[in-house]
Amino acid sequence: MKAKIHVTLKQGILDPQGKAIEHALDSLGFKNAENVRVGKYMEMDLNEHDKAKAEATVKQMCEKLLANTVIEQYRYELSEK
Amino acid sequence: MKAKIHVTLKQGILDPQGKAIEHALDSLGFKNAENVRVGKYMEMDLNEHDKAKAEATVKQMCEKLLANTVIEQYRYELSEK
Amino acid sequence: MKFGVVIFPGSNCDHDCQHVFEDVLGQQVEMIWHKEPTVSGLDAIVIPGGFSYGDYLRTGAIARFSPVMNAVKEFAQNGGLVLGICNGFQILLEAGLLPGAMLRNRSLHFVCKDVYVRVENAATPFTGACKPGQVLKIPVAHAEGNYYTDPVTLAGLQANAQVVLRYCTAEGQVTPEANPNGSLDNIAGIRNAEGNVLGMMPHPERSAEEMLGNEDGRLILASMLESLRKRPLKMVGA
Amino acid sequence: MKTNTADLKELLSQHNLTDDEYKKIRDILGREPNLTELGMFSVMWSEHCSYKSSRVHLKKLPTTGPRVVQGPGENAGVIDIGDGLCVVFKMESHNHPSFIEPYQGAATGVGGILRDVFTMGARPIAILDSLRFGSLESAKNRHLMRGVVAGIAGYGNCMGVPTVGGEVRFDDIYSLNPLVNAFCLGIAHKDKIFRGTAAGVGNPVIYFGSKTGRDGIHGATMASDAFDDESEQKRPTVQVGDPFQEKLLLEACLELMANDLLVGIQDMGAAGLTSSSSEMASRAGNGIELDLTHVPRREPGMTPYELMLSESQERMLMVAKAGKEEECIRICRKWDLDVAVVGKVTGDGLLRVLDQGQVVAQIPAKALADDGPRYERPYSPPTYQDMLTNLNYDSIPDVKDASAALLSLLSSPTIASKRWVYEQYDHMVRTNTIVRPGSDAAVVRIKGTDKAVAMTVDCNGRYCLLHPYEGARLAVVEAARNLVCSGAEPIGLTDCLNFGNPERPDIMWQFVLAIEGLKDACAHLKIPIVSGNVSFYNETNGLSIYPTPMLGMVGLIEKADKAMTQWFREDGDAIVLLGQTRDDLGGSEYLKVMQHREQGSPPYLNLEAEEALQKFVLKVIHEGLVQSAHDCSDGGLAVALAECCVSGPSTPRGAVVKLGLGSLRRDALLFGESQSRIILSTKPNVVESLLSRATEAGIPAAHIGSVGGDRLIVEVERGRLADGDRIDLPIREVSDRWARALEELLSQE
Ligand SMILES: Nc1ncnc2c1ncn2[C@@H]1O[C@H](COP(=O)(O)OP(=O)(O)O)[C@@H](O)[C@H]1O
Ligand SMILES: [Mg+2]
Repeated sequence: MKAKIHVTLKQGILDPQGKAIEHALDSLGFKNAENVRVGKYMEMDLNEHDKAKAEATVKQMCEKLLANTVIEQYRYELSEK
Repeated sequence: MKAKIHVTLKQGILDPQGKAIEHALDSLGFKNAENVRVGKYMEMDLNEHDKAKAEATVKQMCEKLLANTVIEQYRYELSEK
Repeated sequence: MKFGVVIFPGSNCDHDCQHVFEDVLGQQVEMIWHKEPTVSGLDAIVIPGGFSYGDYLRTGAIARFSPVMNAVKEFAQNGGLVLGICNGFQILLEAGLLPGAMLRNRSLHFVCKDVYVRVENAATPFTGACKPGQVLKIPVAHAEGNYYTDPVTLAGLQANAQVVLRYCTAEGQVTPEANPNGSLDNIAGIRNAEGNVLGMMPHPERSAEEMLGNEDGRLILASMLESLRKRPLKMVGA
Repeated sequence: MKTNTADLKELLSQHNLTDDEYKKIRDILGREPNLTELGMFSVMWSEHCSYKSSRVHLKKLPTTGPRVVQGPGENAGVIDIGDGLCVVFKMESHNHPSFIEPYQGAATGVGGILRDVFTMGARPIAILDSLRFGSLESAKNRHLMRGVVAGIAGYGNCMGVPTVGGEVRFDDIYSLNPLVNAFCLGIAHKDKIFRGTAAGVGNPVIYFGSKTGRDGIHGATMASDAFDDESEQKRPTVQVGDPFQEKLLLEACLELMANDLLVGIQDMGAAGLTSSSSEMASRAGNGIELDLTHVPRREPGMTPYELMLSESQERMLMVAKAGKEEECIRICRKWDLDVAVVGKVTGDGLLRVLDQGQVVAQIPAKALADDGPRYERPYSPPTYQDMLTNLNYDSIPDVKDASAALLSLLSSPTIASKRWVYEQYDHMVRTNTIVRPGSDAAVVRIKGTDKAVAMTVDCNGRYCLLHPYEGARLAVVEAARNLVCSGAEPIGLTDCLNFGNPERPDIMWQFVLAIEGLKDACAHLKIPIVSGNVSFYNETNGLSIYPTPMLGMVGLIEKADKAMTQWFREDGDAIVLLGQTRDDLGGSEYLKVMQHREQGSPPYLNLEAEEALQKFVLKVIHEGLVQSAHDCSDGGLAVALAECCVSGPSTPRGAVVKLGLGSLRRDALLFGESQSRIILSTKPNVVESLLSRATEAGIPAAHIGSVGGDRLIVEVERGRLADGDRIDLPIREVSDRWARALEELLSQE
């Protein structure tokens, strides 16, 4: 299966990058952009056809490695390749 | 409107981060993950209710700033807040 | 000669460049704030290293939009010498003054150490004082020095001798082990087609004084001086 | 506060306040505090901010001297180096945050110490970091170390301040309490030192830097809180650093200061607005009125409690000269900083906090900043102390294979090259680093003068465990020796005292003895302590770290070209050992690595002998008689010799050395950590005069061998030679083991 994982900063955690991008957009004349938040997006192929198993694996991966759950939250989607 | 933007490395461009994660996953015992690719995910609020206008704006943002089309490709979705 | 050193928010080798041109090479230096829309009376412009705009989004991605960059472009189009060091190189890439882009170092780590580079083209305003194939010891300090460009552009760079510096061993062998960041073809520095714009990852300003244990970088800066002296008297941008 | 006793108890424990402290608060206010006020007291009276357990002892430290411009009490210490210039330096811990989130914890630690230094009017020119982790065999510890190093690099590199040195040691005791201490040094003009004072009633109080968010609320109390497994819940209090913002803040500060606009300035560290405002007011004997309405906010709906306690990073508070507001605001805007006038200096000594026209808190500033509780906590030696020190050496077989032992020591991460660490730090930016990481001390030149400053951070926690008093003295002399070997005269010291839970008499005993040791050694060597920091409660589930009084020492080199390095420079040079080798195996790295014992008494120290040695070495270095100088520390003589051979920038050099055994054990001679020993290399023609001058100065000195060849050979002379008496290794192998060990340990997944 194919896994698509989004890792984003938790609410209220400072996002320096988002802040800088918002500032840059503004000075480029894109005045109407707000609350820019930047996160990570990951794709991978999983050698696993059982959806439930795949889910469990991806969740583990996020908890263990892909997301820093101290400051980040994650969500994922699974799809057939 | 709310814009969700994905910026990923073009196919064929080596992704050191993806490689590293794949390797780390492997040594953590997640043997069945492959082709890990890492990209950026951005969310923002747009003060713009006309979907077409919003589209045009986001496209511009990506072309001008958010993606470096030498190495990256982008895609975006727009939704009502 | 008068060198302009551009200061972006987050530049941090600006003082080092000022020091090396003023105190070591005895030249005039004008510090240029990034909001300046024009420059004048300069013989060359240096875009120093650092973390312009925190390197957020992509290194150099935001800095390239600073007003001063239009002036730099114009200066370059009129044949003025432009040297981009480290973050300055990355900015020149994002600004389209040089082809290609930077990826994260293969190691994913910031790397700060002396490396060796081989002068692949000694017939540029930035390497005139070097012998062809000469090996220079110059430090690098970056996390995104992994140069990339598409095969066609790369072929073009090679064909036009636009690859000016390549990472090599102390003996001058261009090997994967000698490459500190995984850059394509061991590229450490490239010039534009016209030859008046150079981007390089290593820091010549950090290796231009005996007290710092290494003077090889000085050759790059001295080359610029030399070529400016030889050049027909026309002050670019003036 | 209208709360029944049950709720009150709950509330107080949430705020780490005792009933007595609460009573004291009531007496000060003459009423019940409201929640905001309770929060403000809790952070200001936390161990971290109030030093309530340590103050009575810190008072004993020597803090004065002819060069001292500013001792402890300000944001950083200041020492005069002549030419109208001063060095401004301090060391800070960020241990708990780094355990919870290694990257951000370490990064914000660096951000904090940088602010402490540039707040004083200095441009930071060097960072050093001192780290302690558990064994790298554990994946968790490797994760911690990778994150911490990346965090320090991420912040320091972006700021353009070189990280030029540091220290990393490993012991399982630090597994659940890693130590992350950061040192920063800056240069300032003697007549342009700024202090955190709110002088001048009516002067405007201006906030600038980042917006305020809900970051690190209770961070200050957390930092004074022993860990337990529930610490997980405290996680969301971790702050995120923005080094780019801090770089702008730095440049803005220096521009503000250059323009003669300020009365006082202070960064918002732990306890943010509360500490900066109350401390500045208290120092000036004034009050401050803050109107939260004007405080720039990152999030809607923040309460006064949150605004006053937030530890959002990259924020500053300044008291401007009346009428200079506009100019200050213009400069801050130039650097894209948020800025707002948030209050004024008052004469009533009160910190008065308004929000939307309402008074939401009103507390005497002095009560918050200076009148916190003081405890003379009881102390007594732990029952296990004798078990630690009493070691019967006859029960330990002497070294069998000295070559193998040396290789094992060189690949012990505490001794192995730290290249993997410092190559991730930009240690060259500012083009002042004339001795890079890898020698006994880092040396940074001061442009526009002939001078240079040398810096080192040192502490052997194992020595301090075995004998806190001796351990502290040994840390002082090693730091000084590292500076002297670099050609520098020690001129000042900052400390970062990392200990366990001070409410435990055995921990308090370690602390009190360590202070005594610091005091005696510094007093003897006449090195003033001008700033510092105490980090208690480095304890998890009742297990405390080794007492670790980390020291950051600064030395001055009048002529930068006299800077010295530790590695051999030329084949044929003579190798000279200064100082006496004794049976000092106690607490050695050798016993730990080869015998798995962390026991015995730490090495013997005679301060007179140490002082004589240092004076002598400094003299001969300045006379230009010396090619290299390296002090013997972890791993003893054999390891020090190996480091002389392989730690240089060029290819390794071999050496051939002969040592007399006398009545010593072989392992003690080769690997014992006797103090007051320095290895010099010199041109052969000056050896004789050097030796005789050493002897005149009363310093044991021996010509033990010469540089050259492609092997490291150390022979131990006595009647006949047995195998174990000899170290004989290809220098390449020595070099590779030492250079690669750390990287190999860390590259395990
Ligand atoms: N965390 C670190 N960051 C930067 N440099 C370091 C770090 N740890 C060690 N070093 C450098 O490695 C060298 C050896 O360190 P150390 O063994 O502690 O020296 P010494 O024993 O002389 O105090 C020193 O130059 C030191 O500055
Ligand atoms: Mg040393």
